[in-house]
Amino acid sequence: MKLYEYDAKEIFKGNSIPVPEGSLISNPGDAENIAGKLGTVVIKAQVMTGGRGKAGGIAKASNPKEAYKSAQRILGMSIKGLPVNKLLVEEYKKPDKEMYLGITIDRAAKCPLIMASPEGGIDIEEIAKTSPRKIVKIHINPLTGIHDYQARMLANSLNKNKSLMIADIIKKLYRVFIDYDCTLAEINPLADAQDGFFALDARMVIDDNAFFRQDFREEETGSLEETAKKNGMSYVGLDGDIGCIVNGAGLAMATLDLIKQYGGEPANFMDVRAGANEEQMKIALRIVSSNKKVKAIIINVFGGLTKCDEVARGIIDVIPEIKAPLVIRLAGTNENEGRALLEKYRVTLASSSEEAASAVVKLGNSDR
Amino acid sequence: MKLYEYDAKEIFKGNSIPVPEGSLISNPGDAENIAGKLGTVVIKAQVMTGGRGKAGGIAKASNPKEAYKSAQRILGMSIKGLPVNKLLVEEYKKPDKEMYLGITIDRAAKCPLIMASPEGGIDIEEIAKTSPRKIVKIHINPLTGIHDYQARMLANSLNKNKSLMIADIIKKLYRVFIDYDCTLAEINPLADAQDGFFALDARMVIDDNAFFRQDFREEETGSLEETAKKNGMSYVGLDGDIGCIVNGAGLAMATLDLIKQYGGEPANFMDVRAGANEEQMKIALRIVSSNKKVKAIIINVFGGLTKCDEVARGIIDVIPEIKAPLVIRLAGTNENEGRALLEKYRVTLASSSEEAASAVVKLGNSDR
Amino acid sequence: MGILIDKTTRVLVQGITGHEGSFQAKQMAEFGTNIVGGVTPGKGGSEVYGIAVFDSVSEAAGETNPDASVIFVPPRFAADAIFEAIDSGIELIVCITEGIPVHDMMRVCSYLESASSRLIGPNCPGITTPGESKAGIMPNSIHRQGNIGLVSRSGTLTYEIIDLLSRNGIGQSTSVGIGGDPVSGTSFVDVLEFFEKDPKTHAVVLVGEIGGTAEEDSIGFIKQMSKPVISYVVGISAPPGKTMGHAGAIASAGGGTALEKIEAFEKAGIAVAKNPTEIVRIIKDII
Amino acid sequence: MGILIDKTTRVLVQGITGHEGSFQAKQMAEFGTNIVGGVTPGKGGSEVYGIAVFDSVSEAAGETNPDASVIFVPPRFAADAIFEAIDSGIELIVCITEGIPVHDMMRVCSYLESASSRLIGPNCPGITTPGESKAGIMPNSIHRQGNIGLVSRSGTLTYEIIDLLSRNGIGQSTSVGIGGDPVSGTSFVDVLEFFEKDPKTHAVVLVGEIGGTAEEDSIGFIKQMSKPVISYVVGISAPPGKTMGHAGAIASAGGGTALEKIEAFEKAGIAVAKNPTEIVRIIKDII
Repeated sequence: MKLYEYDAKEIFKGNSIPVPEGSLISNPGDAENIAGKLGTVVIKAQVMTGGRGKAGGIAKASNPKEAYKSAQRILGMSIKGLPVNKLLVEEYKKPDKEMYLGITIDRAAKCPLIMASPEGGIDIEEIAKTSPRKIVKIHINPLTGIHDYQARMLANSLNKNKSLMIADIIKKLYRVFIDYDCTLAEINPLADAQDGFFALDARMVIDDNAFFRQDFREEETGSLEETAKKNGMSYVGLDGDIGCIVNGAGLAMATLDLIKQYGGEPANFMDVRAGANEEQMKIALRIVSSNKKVKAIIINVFGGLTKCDEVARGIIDVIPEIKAPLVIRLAGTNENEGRALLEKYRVTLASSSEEAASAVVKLGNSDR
Repeated sequence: MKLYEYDAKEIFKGNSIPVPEGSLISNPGDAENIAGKLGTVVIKAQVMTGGRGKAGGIAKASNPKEAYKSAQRILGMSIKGLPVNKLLVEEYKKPDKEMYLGITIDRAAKCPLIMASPEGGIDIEEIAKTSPRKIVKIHINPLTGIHDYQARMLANSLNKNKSLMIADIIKKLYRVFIDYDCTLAEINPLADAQDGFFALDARMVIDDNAFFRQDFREEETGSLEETAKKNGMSYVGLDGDIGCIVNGAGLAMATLDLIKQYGGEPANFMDVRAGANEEQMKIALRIVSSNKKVKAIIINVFGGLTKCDEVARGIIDVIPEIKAPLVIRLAGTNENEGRALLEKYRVTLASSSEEAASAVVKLGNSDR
Repeated sequence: MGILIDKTTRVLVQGITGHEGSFQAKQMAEFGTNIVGGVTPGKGGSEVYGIAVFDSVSEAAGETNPDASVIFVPPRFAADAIFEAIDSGIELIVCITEGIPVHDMMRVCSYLESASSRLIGPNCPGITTPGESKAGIMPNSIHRQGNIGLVSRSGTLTYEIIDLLSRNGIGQSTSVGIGGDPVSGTSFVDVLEFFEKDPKTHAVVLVGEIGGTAEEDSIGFIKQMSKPVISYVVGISAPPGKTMGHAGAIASAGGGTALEKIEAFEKAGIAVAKNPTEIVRIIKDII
Repeated sequence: MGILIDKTTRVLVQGITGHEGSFQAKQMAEFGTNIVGGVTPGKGGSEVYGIAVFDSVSEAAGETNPDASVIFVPPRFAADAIFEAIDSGIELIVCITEGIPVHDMMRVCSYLESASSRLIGPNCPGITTPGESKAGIMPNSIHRQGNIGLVSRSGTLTYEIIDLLSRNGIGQSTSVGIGGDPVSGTSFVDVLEFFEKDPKTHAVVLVGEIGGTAEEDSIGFIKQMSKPVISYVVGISAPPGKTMGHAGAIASAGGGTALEKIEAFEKAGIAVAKNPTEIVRIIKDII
């Protein structure tokens, strides 16, 4: 789960990583008040996407009136489709220098990777492209944790004269990375300002698998992704019109790829997981068909733990509610029973993933 | 540094290891009051030695009056030479079973060792002698820390039916062991009582080398040990009459052993450390000679970093204050200069450790 | 024959009294796996389908001398179960559990570096050597003995491909699911090294997906191999920044897309199948 | 010849700008040690007695390719310095620092198990191979080339014995101080193994003291050795439960007394000297 900048900064603050003074607000009047206290402020849209600056979602205001106006403007915006409901208003820190500091997981090395670059304020991928030699990377042994000498080496690469202060921030960021089960903890930019170093932006991504020991709750959005997740499935909305229901992530991706190969465009990715049963299948069908763009639906199940007859029963229960044509491919455990159950219904039965994908694309293209 | 039972129990409490409710008191009236609140209580002398029970320093009192009397009695005691100034008065927990739980450092394995035994209440050395097969030992990798499965195995060996509760205590005790830089953290006995498990006694020894990151301060006793430590030396009082000053722990032990071989009894161990200088030597001589039992003093220095002429100058400064005869052996760096400086004084110069030890024993035995 | 497991492999099941553990233990036993015991803390002394249950791995190890362990314990206890298996000297550990925190897995993998155990998974379907043994959860019916090695990051897609191969008369030496998590014990290269050495394996199918660089990292070794490798990578239609079901299946602007992987394979002259059917066709061409 | 270090050993000094570090670096250089560089964070670019100083071990390693490092940094930073040396691939690490928390050393030693470095110490006087090289703080003047290996947990007592041997015409192949801390990198047995293999070493003096079982633990190996070992254990007069100067020098009711050690050696038929002079006598008897 990604955290909002504001939440990440709260965590930073609680762990003594310096951030500018600021508040989360949702109306322009509050922005005005805070600017009255803090002087020149920066007003930042709190939306879960990059490129806020380019989209006009970040503004500097040198007096309360200006703060009011900017806050009003940004609160009316949508950035990449996301409405701006909240703003972070914080003290403006003039950076003499903007640096990059981030901790991520190196999958190949199987350990945390700390990256530092004296060039910050832009994406690390961008830095990697433009000046790869300016990124210093250090792997951390997860059992020993970060050593002082490693923090020192990273800090030296940013600013040798102020390396003690930076090393301290690096060690604290690593602490946050570990304590909050992060897959990403990033300060970008880390500003070297008149009165010290400050995390001007903060990004944290928390490992969803660690929620049992972390005190995070995902924001309720009512999205299909969320509904699926609550039911133990994985849904990702896409731009096309072919609804997809598959058991298993790999097979689901393979099915999507096949749809594309046959000239179709998937409306979604949906993994009902390996142990899908009748009830799960009903929920899945309702989620996928609730997307109005969906013109046809493919159900591709390879039964291992999953029993095909149970899947069929789940489908049959929901058939009356579904308008889009269904293409169903059942294989594996109780395959024949499942197919037999479905034969009397107006659904297309396919005997392979390819056949199913081809059929659903045809149905999706034919205007009913 | 050893902690008092009361201090260790405070730490246990702060780390959710269950201990009986209690208070530290220094007068019988307080004992009476507390007994009034807690019912039957146990009154325990807070002195830094084992065998308090045998010495009569622990008493059970079933009513406030009895508590007053017992407290009064114990506060008047001395246990192994240590006056009892403070008492721990705590709620009596009737143990259905007394168990042992301790964490120490296994020097050979270079890691923490957790020991558990269903037979508690006596010394672990005693248990090791009487029923060694009843001690379960598990080594902990200091980089991974204790695993749940290890806590479970230890807990199972104590009481399989209540292993979850015990495993929880074991993990917390390990946490304490690590967080407080312990060389020993021990619960003996761990009582299985009506209302849960309780640490009836608590022992913690803190690594002196970790004081820079631990918030402990040694009690001021004004002892020679303490004075030596404050001056960067190491002094241990012994029962004999030959005062000893040596640079280096190994050479100091060797010198003591030689004194014994020649029939003498050392009054102390004193390591002035490798880098001893003029000032250190003066302090050392004053510390050693302040022991009234001392009949003769040996100074045995092998100069590496230490310069023998500096040592000699330090000795010379203090000679007027010292009544006991001095035997001095200087070897190594600036040996000749040192010996030359001392020749005009009424001291015995020896050319080897053996010669020095033999001489000092003779001087100590001759009645002056 | 085949790799990692065979008829003689003595298999322990950790988490054997759970819903999935007991079901899969039975399935494995029916497949012919030599299951020597199970472990569930607190359930020692009981039995599951005639399999003796122990309280701890070390106890089970002492009594049954296992070579391998298959882990079905819930995510929050799974890393501990792996540590327990490693510390008990189990040579081959197959962790089926999905949803283990990645920080736990980094600690486990770091510990494994100085241990003698091999970990397959987590979040994987395990290993099947047809006609010999199964340490995992692949459906019993789909396998067929033969000379194709299969290694995959996927679950059901793996079953689909194995099934397709078998239906087309193409048997497998061993099928290995290495799992869909970002940090896991055994890599493509590790498994390819086993297949390269295995006389029964004549060619290998490698099934990859988006996220990370595990596929690219295997190219160097594949080029050295004496046996042909047919690759298949899914997730072309996956948008960057989105996790596609598997915790590890996420591509970003920084890399890990299916197209990058496919291009890398093609550039290295490694056969790339566009769909399951093509895998069959390419194998038939080769053999 | 001798063990662990010789003329060709390229030695780094960590903490070289400190009071002790700089003094001892000079002493080592005067002894003939091939000192290739020093490390003090923040002092990179400076020089100490003509020795180049670097900010980090990895930087120094890149520039000077050292085989060994001698550590003089203060106790609270010493474990970090050892980790830095290990991670930079230094083969031999000699830590002189006294007063490192024992928990730090447990972590270091656990990490060393899967590393290729060897640690001598901490809280030790280091290593001297007379006529070749010195990585430590033993006084330069006391050594004499010869065929006696010496291994000791002590500091000045070691100097005393080396000096006594030299004055009596008995030279040393190498003298190794393994340190007086309860948890340390290299044991008696480790050093004895080196001496056993070293053709220049004809006999070994082992100097032990109270605390732990390091002396007893070496007996098994000593009995297998082809070379005679003369032992000397100090601390007979030490009361139990008291730390005698060295953090590791503490005997208890549980064990670790000098008498126990001496009895164990005698029972195993290993020569025991009662005082330094006896060491000389026994060696003269043997050779």
